[in-house]
Parts: sequence; C-alpha cells; structure tokens
Amino acid sequence: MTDLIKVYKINSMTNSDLQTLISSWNSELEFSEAESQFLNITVKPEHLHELLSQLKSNTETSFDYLFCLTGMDWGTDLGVVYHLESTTHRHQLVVKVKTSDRENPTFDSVCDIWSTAEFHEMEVFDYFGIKFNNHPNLKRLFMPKDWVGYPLRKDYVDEVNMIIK
Amino acid sequence: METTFEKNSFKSEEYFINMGPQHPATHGVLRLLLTIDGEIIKNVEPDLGYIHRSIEKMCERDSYQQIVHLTDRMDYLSAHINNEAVCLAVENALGLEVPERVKVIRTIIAELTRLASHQLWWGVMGMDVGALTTYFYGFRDREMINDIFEETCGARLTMNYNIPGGLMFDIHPNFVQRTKDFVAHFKTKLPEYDTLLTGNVIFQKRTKGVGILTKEDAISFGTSGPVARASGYSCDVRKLHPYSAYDRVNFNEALFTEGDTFARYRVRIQEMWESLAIIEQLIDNIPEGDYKTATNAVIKLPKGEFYQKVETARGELGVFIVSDGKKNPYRLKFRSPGFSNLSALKKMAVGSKLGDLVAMMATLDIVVPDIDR
Amino acid sequence: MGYFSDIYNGIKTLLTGMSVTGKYFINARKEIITQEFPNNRDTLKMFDRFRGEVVMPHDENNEHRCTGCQKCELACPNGSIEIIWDRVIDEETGKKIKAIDKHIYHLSMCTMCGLCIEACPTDAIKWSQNFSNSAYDRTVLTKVLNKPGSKIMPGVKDKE
Amino acid sequence: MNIPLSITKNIHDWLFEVMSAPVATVVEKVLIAVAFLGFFALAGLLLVYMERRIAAFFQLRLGPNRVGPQGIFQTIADALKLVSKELTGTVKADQFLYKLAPYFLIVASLMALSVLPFSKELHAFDINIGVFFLIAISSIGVIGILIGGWSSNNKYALIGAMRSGLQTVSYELSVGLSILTIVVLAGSLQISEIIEAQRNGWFIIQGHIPAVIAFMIFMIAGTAETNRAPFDLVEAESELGAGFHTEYSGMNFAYFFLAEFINMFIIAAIGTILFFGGYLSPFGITESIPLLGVFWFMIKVLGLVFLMMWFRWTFPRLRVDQLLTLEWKYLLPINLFNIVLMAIIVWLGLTINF
Repeated sequence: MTDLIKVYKINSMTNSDLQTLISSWNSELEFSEAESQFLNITVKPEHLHELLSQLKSNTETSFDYLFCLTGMDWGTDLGVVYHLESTTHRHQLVVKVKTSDRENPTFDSVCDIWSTAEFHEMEVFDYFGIKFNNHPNLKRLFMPKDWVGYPLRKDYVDEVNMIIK
Repeated sequence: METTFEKNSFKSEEYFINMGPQHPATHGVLRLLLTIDGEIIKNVEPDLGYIHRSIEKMCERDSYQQIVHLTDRMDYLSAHINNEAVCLAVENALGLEVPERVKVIRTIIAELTRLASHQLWWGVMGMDVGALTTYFYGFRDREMINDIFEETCGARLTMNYNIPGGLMFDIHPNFVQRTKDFVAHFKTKLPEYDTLLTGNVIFQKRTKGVGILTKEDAISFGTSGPVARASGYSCDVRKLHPYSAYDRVNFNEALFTEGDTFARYRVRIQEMWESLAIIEQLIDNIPEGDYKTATNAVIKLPKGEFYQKVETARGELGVFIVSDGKKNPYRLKFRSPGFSNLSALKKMAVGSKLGDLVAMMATLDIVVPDIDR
Repeated sequence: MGYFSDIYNGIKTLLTGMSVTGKYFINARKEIITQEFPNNRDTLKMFDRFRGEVVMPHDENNEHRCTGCQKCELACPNGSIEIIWDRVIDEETGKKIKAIDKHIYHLSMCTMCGLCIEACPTDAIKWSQNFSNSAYDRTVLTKVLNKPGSKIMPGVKDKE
Repeated sequence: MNIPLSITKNIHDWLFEVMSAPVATVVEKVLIAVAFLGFFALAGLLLVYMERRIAAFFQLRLGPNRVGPQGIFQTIADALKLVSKELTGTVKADQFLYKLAPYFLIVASLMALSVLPFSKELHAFDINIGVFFLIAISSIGVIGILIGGWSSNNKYALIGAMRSGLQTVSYELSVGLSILTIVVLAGSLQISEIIEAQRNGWFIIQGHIPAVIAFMIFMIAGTAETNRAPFDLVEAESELGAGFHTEYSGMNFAYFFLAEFINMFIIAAIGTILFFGGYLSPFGITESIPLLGVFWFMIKVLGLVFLMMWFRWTFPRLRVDQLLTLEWKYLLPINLFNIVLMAIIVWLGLTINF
C-alpha cells in the first residue's frame, strides 16, 4: 500500500524547493507556512494573473488543477484564496490575494487558466461582491438577481433572515 | 459571378427552452437554459440557487459539533462522508487521534454510503435513458443499506453519526451480520445490473461516444470523482491522501480513458465492486476499543487554516476551515464536487442532442443541494 | 459481415435483458419489495435507535430526570428546544435549585441530529420510535415534553 | 352487412321484424356503434389496468390492488376522476385545433377497430381491402398528435409532436412492408380470407423463415407506431416532461391515453390476424363452437400486448437519430429482401402446410 502512495507522489517538490523556485520569479511575494498545512503565497493583485499563469505553465511546478477557490473577508481586507494542485507532480500550493478596497474590489479573472474558475468566481462575486476582470459572464449565481448586499461579508446585516445566537 | 443563392434563406432558427427547475431529468431544482436548434444543443447555461440555504453562512454561526449535521443536507446521498470530512478537519486541527475502531467503522459506513449512492444513481441512470425498471432494482438493494444505517445510526439518509472525536454511539450488535448479508446479496445482484443495462445494445448506443470530456478538460474544469476518472485523470482522494482506514485496505482505482458517458457509467459500476472489496476486507477486522475520544464540550480550534478533502460518491469534497480561535469558524468553505462537475456540462453538451443531454446529466450524477449549498 | 453480426449481437443483448425482467415477472409474488404502508401501520416496528421525535420519559410517580441545565437548548443547532425554568427550594437541603417549568420542543424545527440527547448529562430526554408525525396544524408540532404536574426524580443532580 | 353469427343474426332479424327497413338499418348501425364505443372504453381501461399490474410485477411492486378485487376497478375510478377534472390549457393555444386533436386520435383508432374480426363473421366491416384500410387508418392518428403538439403552444409539446411525425412516417413503411410479406403468402387483402387461409397452419409456420423475420420487424415497427418504449420519444418523460400532451388535462388527456392503449391493441390484433391465425383455435380444437373464436382471438392479442409491455419495461429509449438509423439502415433493407424471399418461397411452393 505504501508503494502505491509513493507512486502517486512521484516528483513532488518540497515546500522549500517551491519557495525558492517561485521567489526567483517575483520578489514581491510573501511566503508563509504558519497556521496552514500548505505553503501560502500572498501576491499583490496586479501580479496575480501573471504569477498564476506562470505556476501553471512552468513545467517544474505545473499547477494545472485548481481544486478550490475561496472568497474571504478578513475583516478589513477582501480577498481570494486559490488552492492549487499539480496532477503530474502532486504537490499543493495556496495563493492568496487581498485588497483593502471594500467598495469596488477587483481582481483579474483566472478563467483563461483554469476553466473551473468561471463558476467559482461567479460564486465569489455573489457572496463577496468581488469583481473579476475579463470574466465572460459575471452574474449572481445563487442569490436572486435583485438581492442587495453580499451575504458572506462580515459586515453584512439582514435583520429579517439572519438569526444571531 | 455572384451567386444568387443566399445562405440565410435556409437558416434554421434557434430557440430557448427552460429545462427545469421542475424537470424529471435535472434531479432536483436545477434549471438549465438551453439554446436549441431543432434537437441540437447550441448552448447550456445552468441557473442555480433554487435550493440555496446559505450553509456556509450558517456554519459561521454554529459550533463545530453543530456544523456536522448541516453537511448531511448538502450531498444527502453521501451524508456520512460529508460528516466525516468536517470531523476529520476538526480532528486534524486539534491534533486529535481517534481510536482505530472509529476509523474502521467510518470507512465501512462510508463505503456503504458510496454503494447506496451508486445504486440510486444506477437506477436513475436507467430511468433517464428510458428503462424504468432499473430504478426499482437499484432501490431494492439500496434499501438493505438504508436498513443497516437505520439500525445503527437511527436515520436512513441524514444520519449525523459522526461527531468530532469519533462516533455518536457504538455500532449496533447486528451491524456486522447485516453488512455481511448485504455483501453476499449484492454480489449476486451486481452482475444482473450488467446483463440488464450495461450490455444492452440500445443503452450502449445511447452512451458510447456521447458527452466526451478529454483529460485536459477534465483537469481544467476541476472535475473529480467518477467523472474525472472516466477521462483518465487519476484523482481518487482515498489513494492520494488516505484518511481513516483507507491506507490499510487493498483496492484499485477505477480508471477509464474514453471520457464518454459509457466510461463514466463503467467507472461507477467498477467502484461498486471496489467498495464491496473494501467492506469485505474490513468487516471481519473491526478492532475493539472506544467509539470516541473525549473532547471538550466547547471545541475551539487553534488559529489557522485547515483543509481536508475526502472522496464522496460524487468526487472530491473539500472542507476549508479558517479559524480565529473562537468556538465557531471564521469562514468555512465547502468545495463541493458537483459544482465543479456541473461546470463541465457546457463543454460536453454543446453540439449533441437533447436526449444525450439527459444521459450526460445522469452520469454527472448531480445532487443539486450539493451544488447550491 | 459486421452488419449482420451487429444485428445478431443486438438482438442477443435485448433478449438477455428481457430474460432478467422476465425472471422477476415469473417470481413476482415472492420478491415484492414494497410495503402496503397505511395498512401495516399498526404492525410496523421501527429499529430501537430510530429517531422519531424527542420525548422525556416519566416514571409511574410522574417524575422525570430533567434538571433544567439547558445543555440541550445550547446544543440544538436550530433552536428547537426552549426551557422555561424557575428556582425552587429543595425540600431536602433547603437550598434554591433550578427546576423546569416547561420543556418546550418544536418538532417542526427539529432536524433529528441527536445533539441534544448526546448533550444531556442526566439522560432526561431520549428518542421515541414513532413515525409519520405530520400534522395539518403547525401548532400541534410544538410540544411540552414534561407532563403537567411532574417533578424531578429525587437524586438526579446536575454535574457541576 | 352480414352478421350470421347466431346472437347477432337473431337481433338483426328481430330488428327488421318490428320496424320498417330504413329505421331498422339506422337502429342497427347505432347499436353497432354503441357496442364498439363500449368495447373501446372497456378495452382501454382493461389494458391500462393490465399495463399497471404487469409493470408492477416487473418492478417488484404490487401495483393497484385497492379498488375492487385485485384492484380491477382502479382504472374506472381513475377515469371517473379524470372526467370530473377541470380542463385546463394554455391561453395562447390555437383553441380550435387544440380541442380537435384528441378526437382525431380517438376516431382514428376507433375506425381501425371496426375491421377487426373477433370471431368467424363477428365482423363489423369486412371489406375486400381490409389490411390496406387498417394501414391507412392507423396512420391518421399521427395527425392528431401533430396538431395537438403544435396547437398547445408549448416547446416541449412541439418537439414531441415533430418527433412523432418523423417516427410515424418512417415506421409506417416497415409496418406496411412486413404486412405485404404476409399478403404475398395469403394472396388476399381481405381479412376474413387471410384468416381462412391459415386453416392449414398459421402464417408464422406456413411462411417459416421470412414470416418470422416479418413478425419481428412488425413487432418492432408496430411498437414504434404506437409510440411506446423503447420508441416513446414522443412523450419521453425524462427529456420532454410529457411530450405532446403536456398541456392537456382531464378527459382530453384521457383520450390521448386511451388511444395509445387502443392503438397497442390494434397493432397486436393485426399481428394476431396476420401471423397467428386470428380467431382460429390451435390445431382446430374448438372448430365447432364459433363463439370461442372470441376467446382465442383475445388470448392471442393479449399475448402480443404482453410482449409489447415486456419491451417497454425492459429497454432504454432510443435517441431520435438512432430511431431513424434503425429504420432506414436495418429494417427497410431487410424488409425488402424479405419480401423477395417470401415471393420465392411462395413461387416454389416451399411453404409448410399441415
């Protein structure tokens, strides 16, 4: 059984190798392994698309599987968390992007890199009001089309429907 | 010389069709906006949210014990596996080691859940392509599993048998015998599934070469579970990131490369055999011991981010917990398998016929509450 | 020649499929899997652990085991349980203790998760095995679990 | 109109005794019409009941068993319910066509019923082109489906109706050609003559290989003609909801529903007449009692109906292009070849006669 796991984890890069490699592309990245089981990269919004497309296209990293795309509200900052996995090397990575602009938060869409992002970004837009540039069809996905506000933001108030314990 | 023949004079007209929210083939309240030219599909646009209950928002309010029962209501056909995902995430975050007995029981029940889900899927798959009788044969076998669940967990569908730290109560004394009876029974019935439907020439014509998803697309669309494995992408979480007792059982990952509807069908039939094999390996070897480890009445996770993935009957379910050290999570995100699988539908369906769409939807095995959450 | 072998194989698979359903048709009387539900309601026995609804067992002296600690109320994810309690003077010790006035249970809001029964330190509430609890009026589903005039069993104490 | 069977002959004589000839003729025609309408309703209800019970047994269920002994009055209760229901429909439907469509369908199946011989000379209408008349009439029904689907102003209904059109146009061919194969053997189009020609062995035995092939093609094409699974694309419930009768309710829906079952009865009856000797008893065991012909006829018809139900509850549905492939690529060429084969066999006298 352990052999099988080994077969599945072939060519995997360790977190420190990944960090060395990725930091050589862009010096403005923040790396962190604290409080998480993955290597976390925090990237500035303007470098987001460039970094992510490089992460996918580079043969050493080749993160071709975006398995989770989460919208986040850190109280002051809004952001998106990308969970990436490589189907060839089987290593995993987390990329975070933040913005403090709560009125009109905007990031670049990653639909052209991973097709799955189209639906996930719609979901993030629906819940957090984060807009994505170059998204083909950005609209409310789950909430009614005329819903006011973004329900998963921490400052969202709805006295009728929400029961606070 | 300019020809007087105008292409436009023969132009066919496209029109919209609302498939759903109430439609027999959408398996719940999913609405598909179809653009159709005759019988040929030009565009598919899912319209979601008809059963949206904002489970993620509710999770931010509830304690960790209370979150578990909400996950029953997401993908209700793999309720136990969803429960397990949250419990594993909380246990890993706390650094809690659950007893061996718990791990084995969880694995057996998870595989029974997978079998029940695939049996229901098989019945409904047959019904979607027009063979109504399969539905009852699938349900006959599923009923035995539901009885096992009801006897041990107290409920047939939304069991809520897991709690962070173990199980709510020990297995029922009849559990082992009933499970063995079921395995013996189902081993005689599963070949019947093949003779009735798999081999049928009409069924094969309906499914072979329909709704092809290439490996590249499967990865790009983030598909997982049987849908991805039918396209040749090996993604079984039970193999890649073993949890519970999956590291000590011997089973094969069902893998096909055709990527069409028939391959997805065969992956699930193959998975039923593998699940039976897993149950057979474990059912005689349930170790003695406690059925749970003690946890505090109020569970507080340490500050940080925790991700746990499990393999449900539909694919990879991810639970992403962001904790700020309080008794309820700061943010909890469910990466549901059906959501990503559904996004690949457009890629598969465009250019095929209305009847094919129904077969594709059947093998995507969508559970709408899992998508809408 | 593939044309004719296609036809032959096609007809063969169709006939094997028909043999499966035909076999069940002949044995139809033996293998019926459905139940005639409302007719067998009286004889239908549910499993011991079946989660029908939450009840509070009382003994012959009309005494229950609930101390009014409200742990079930806290454990409930959807607010199905409300406890109205009061402080009364304990006859033995003379101290003021908590006692329930009403243990209100909203069956209409309950999701049968079982967390309240897990949380109860004195085993005051348990699952009953009754089923088909639907009613035409919602108010019927709001139940008071302790019987009128009931008292706490002597000797049952909160674990503080 | 000659009805020499003892009961009907007595009634005939009695009618002409008590009233003048023109009045008696009218009264007799009305009586026949009433008898057929009654039979139509009764047979429809019985077939619906039979379908539901048989489907239940295939599916390990019990089926309707509450109303009356073994639930035999269930369909009558359902019919009463349907009669009492409100007739709803779309506002923007083409009202005239919308209301006309069910009657089109039901009249077509009733007319086809009139040429069926229930026993020797228990025949309402024995014309010399009987088989031709049957084929001609049975394809009128599709017009009812087409205008029903078209006029209800519903896209699902429209798709269903269009599918029905193309399905009937193609499978009409196969039904006709497979019947023609038997006509080559019988040498007549008159139904009574076709049956009498089978006294020396039913045509499925007389014609052996080509007759068996013709029978298989007839059953496949006949199932397709009646829009039943595996060819129920017209109302494919997992694709189109209810297909062409999506917008019909109450009795209008019931007409469509009953017509489907009567059509099934007619196809099975044609199959019985052409291949299994109609009302003839096996090996002539009850030759002396003509009334038992009704019994044998019904037994054979219900046997074929059961076969069609067996198909329905076993097979998945075909896709619309596969439906056409089956007809034009497989059934039609085989059928043409089969007629030539049958002609050669009849020419060389290779038929099996007892």
